[in-house]
Amino acid sequence: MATPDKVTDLTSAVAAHVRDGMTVALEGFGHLIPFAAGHEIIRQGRRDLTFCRMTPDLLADQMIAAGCVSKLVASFFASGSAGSLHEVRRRVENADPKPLEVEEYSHYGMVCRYQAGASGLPFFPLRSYAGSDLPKLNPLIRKVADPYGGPDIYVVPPLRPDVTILHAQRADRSGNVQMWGIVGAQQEAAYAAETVIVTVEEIVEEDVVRSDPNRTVLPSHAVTAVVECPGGAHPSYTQGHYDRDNAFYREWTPISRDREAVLGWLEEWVHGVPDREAYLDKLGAERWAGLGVAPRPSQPVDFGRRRVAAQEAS
Amino acid sequence: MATPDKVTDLTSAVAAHVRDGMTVALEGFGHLIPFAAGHEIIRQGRRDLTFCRMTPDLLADQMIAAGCVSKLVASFFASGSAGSLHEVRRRVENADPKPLEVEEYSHYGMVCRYQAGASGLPFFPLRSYAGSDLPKLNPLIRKVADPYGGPDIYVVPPLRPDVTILHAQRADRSGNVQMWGIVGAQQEAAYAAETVIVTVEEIVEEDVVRSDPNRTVLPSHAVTAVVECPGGAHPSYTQGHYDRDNAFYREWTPISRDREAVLGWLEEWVHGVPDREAYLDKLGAERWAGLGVAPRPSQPVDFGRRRVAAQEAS
Amino acid sequence: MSTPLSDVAPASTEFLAAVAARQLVGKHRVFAGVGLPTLAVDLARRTVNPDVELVYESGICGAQPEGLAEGIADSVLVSGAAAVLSMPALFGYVLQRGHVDVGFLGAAQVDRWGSLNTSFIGDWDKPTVRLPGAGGAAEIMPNAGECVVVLRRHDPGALPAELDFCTSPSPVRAHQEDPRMVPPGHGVSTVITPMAVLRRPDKLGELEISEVHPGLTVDDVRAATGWDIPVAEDVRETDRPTVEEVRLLRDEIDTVRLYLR
Amino acid sequence: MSTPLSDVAPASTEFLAAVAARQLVGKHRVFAGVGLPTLAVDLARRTVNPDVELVYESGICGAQPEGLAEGIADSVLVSGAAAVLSMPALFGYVLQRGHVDVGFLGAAQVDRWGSLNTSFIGDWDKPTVRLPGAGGAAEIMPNAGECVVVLRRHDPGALPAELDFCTSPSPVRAHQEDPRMVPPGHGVSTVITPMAVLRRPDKLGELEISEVHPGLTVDDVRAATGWDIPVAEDVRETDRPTVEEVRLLRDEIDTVRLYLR
Repeated sequence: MATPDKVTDLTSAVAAHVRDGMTVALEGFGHLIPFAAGHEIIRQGRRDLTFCRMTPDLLADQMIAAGCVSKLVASFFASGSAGSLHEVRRRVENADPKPLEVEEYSHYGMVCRYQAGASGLPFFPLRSYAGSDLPKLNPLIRKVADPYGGPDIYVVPPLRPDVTILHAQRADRSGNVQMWGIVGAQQEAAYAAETVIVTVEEIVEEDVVRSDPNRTVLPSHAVTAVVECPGGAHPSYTQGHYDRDNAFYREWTPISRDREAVLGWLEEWVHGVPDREAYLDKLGAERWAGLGVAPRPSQPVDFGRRRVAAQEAS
Repeated sequence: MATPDKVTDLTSAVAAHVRDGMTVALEGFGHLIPFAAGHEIIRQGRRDLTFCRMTPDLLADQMIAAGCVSKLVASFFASGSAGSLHEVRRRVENADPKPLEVEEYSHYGMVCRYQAGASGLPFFPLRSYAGSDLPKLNPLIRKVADPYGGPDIYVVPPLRPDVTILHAQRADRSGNVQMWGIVGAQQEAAYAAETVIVTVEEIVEEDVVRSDPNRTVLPSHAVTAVVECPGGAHPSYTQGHYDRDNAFYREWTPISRDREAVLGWLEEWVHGVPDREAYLDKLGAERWAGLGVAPRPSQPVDFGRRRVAAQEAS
Repeated sequence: MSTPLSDVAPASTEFLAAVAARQLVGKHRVFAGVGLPTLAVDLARRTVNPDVELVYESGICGAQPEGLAEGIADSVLVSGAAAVLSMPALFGYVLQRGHVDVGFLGAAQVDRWGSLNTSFIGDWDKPTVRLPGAGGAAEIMPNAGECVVVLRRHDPGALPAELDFCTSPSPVRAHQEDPRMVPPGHGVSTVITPMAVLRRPDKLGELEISEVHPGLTVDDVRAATGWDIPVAEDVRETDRPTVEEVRLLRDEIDTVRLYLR
Repeated sequence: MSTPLSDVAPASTEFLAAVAARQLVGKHRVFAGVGLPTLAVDLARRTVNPDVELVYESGICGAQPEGLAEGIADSVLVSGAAAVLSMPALFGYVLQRGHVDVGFLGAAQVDRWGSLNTSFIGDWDKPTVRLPGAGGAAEIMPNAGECVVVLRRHDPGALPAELDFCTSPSPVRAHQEDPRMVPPGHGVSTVITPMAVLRRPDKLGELEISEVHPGLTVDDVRAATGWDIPVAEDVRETDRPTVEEVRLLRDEIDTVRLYLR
């Protein structure tokens, strides 16, 4: 059966689908953060993006410092393992070098926004925020009456990114995407979007994916473009492929404190390299090897095959 | 690490957790239907149950005919692959031998009810029912106003079974349950319940489950009791273990048409056997072998292991 | 190229399945039910649309069954599928979010607006016949791009002036309840019966007779319909199945005549 | 049996972690954050509660890490875990449905009712310090059975009469907004500081001084608190960590002194 081939390269995917002024979600909760795609957006000089990410991470620091982002929609404003995002803080505390609009939720608020967006719902209810100042800070957090007589409940509006970008372990050429380890709200963030770009560690044959259909987080109908991009999540990690570069995260804090240092870093590590392959080369084989993991394979399960069909095929 | 052992036998599990008058969900959408558990409920003579199941299937025919059920909460009133459920029809059309209360939704309405129950929400919105007679038939289907200015939207109330019973491929002794193939709304139906009983094809070692944590549909905290019960889904099927007994489903239709025949069948196949093992013996090795499937294993994925930890362990 | 045509009866399963299969030209994703839709979808994949993605309410996407499925939850649809999603994801993210182009539905009754009754014949409280109910049809109708209904009967009972119960409403009924609640989908676009193909070109409009099966007249169809059904300007005779389509249905798709009658 | 006690300073990470670990006696499931909670939970599993199930907002349930986790999304928590759930399932089904007994939280400010500020110091519009924000704390507070807060400071800035911003509200504040919206959880039950252990025995009540760390007096604690904090009837000196607890923290749990300061 012929299937549409969605494989492209990252430069083409970003050029084709990410335009100035768009609402763009780059998701991955501490795991599978699509750094390579974020760097390509910086490299292509996108402007005025509304950047959506539950935990902005230092990827937000980088994209904001690079001037790509005019608004941040998020639920946590620090780097994953502690440490401030100083570019974000400079913008918010001192409008330095210029202001940054922020739309703020809690984690589950963001998850619910993605769920509403993914489901075509006008809102999503959650049992948070009663007594909180968050609804005063963000008037998009509202209340509805319970038609069954219970107390009012807070709701959040759908988040519908123009583009959602994710990283995953593998996909087939038609765009069936499989991931494992922490999967966060990626399925929701993708279904919420108009366009979905997925970078993967490897493009695999269709029969690999089809040997385990429950592992598919995004069927091909939810995916616009697939890019093979090994190491695309560094300095975050890809379960089973390479570990988080914790040293990198620690090194970022002093860089982040000094805007000039951030710009210098971007010049060297983003603009100074054409793509992720060159970035990894520059990082060096030794450092990369240090992030390697020992194998820990899942035990296979049996999906079975109708015996008549199996006999006919043999 | 010591973990609580939740393994018991089916007789004990039903005796301990299923009581007259309870609301009981037995879920599994065409796959993994917990027939063995349903038969044990019949055997123990439970009465006045509110029986919740999206697709009642012939399991509903059997449990209603056996006198266990006073109310049916469902979204489809026929056997999976066509064919009426005549015991249900006799009750509804002619109150024969007595009436059956029915509370009716669509499939997604039931899914949303389980989602609301599983999430502790007072209602769940869905984009169905505008213009339908279903809200007139079932006044629990209501509308709420969209606080963002869109049109009203229909909502359904949470479904919170006293007990949810599921069948799955495997679990460890502490009750981490893994299933694959069609998983339906089982995660939601379980989390919605106060008590969860899971019958499984096999109890496995903890390290089997922990080799693939993404396969776990129910963590142990959501499970009250685990029962090893091979063949527990017959005449429905268990992906990778045995196929659906389609002949049985076809044979049921003429039985279903005749209430005496149904009662005779229950006498022979439910009351006449002490447990599922005896039921399978009675079914016979030949028929059982005919439901076997050829192997089709999933390709393993790698979860990786921190190298320092791996080295320390070796 | 002259393609040999079959002379199977217009009321036969083969005829209906072949007509149904042709509705899938150019469609990406089809929400398929059990029975005739199973045959139609399988035939479409072997003829007019090899790329069509099969989506089932059981959560299966991109099925590539090695055998004929007996039901939408058949293991043969799971083995080798591209994805198996949870039902919240399937109904919420795939269907309600608008990823399904065509839904195949059956019904006991269809009215002029393409509203469906799959719940009751007679009184709701004490029905003559308790039908299967909504299932997923109440979701497919508002959310699929369009719906194709296949009926096994064409008479005023199956196509009445008034439904005994409206399970899955046309956008017309949604509009009557609240104009702002009109769903994204077109509702029923096509009804295939043993006599004719009815189409509803306008999302808020009525069904009209679009094709009449060989050997029948427009008047035959109108007489068998429970309301005064309009006739399309370009009404024509329904194309017969080809000999090859019938062969595929009989010799490759449904060799055990599970759905062929 | 006399257990040798350690003389680590009450303001030390070791002291705080050991006190925090003891809050987990008899608890089934703990929602653990990064930093001090990581140490406390690990220590509890090796001492008072080997069966405690670790749940992380990243979706991990029943983690059995082979090494020290740097963050709640560390791969070491995933490998060998009992389950990894999606975040909708984790926040919706596990947390909001009430399966978490204890949530460990940090905060920049805690008020008398146990409401937390993790958002802003100073004005909301132009803050002196932009703090990390809500994260999952706004969900943990209403939905966990109870919350334990560990503070690195004890002064009127960290324990003020008025929060600069209420990120994660006490049930008391929910009650003020609408008595019917009071959440199922108790809210903050315990605040562990470098000076004392404060407890809030009543779901709608105030914090009180329950334990005072060795070498300090109740008056020291009151003077360092931003409001006139009551003293529990049975106030006592905080139990010191044992030598063994400190050894476990230093030599087995955090050998690289990632969180120990």
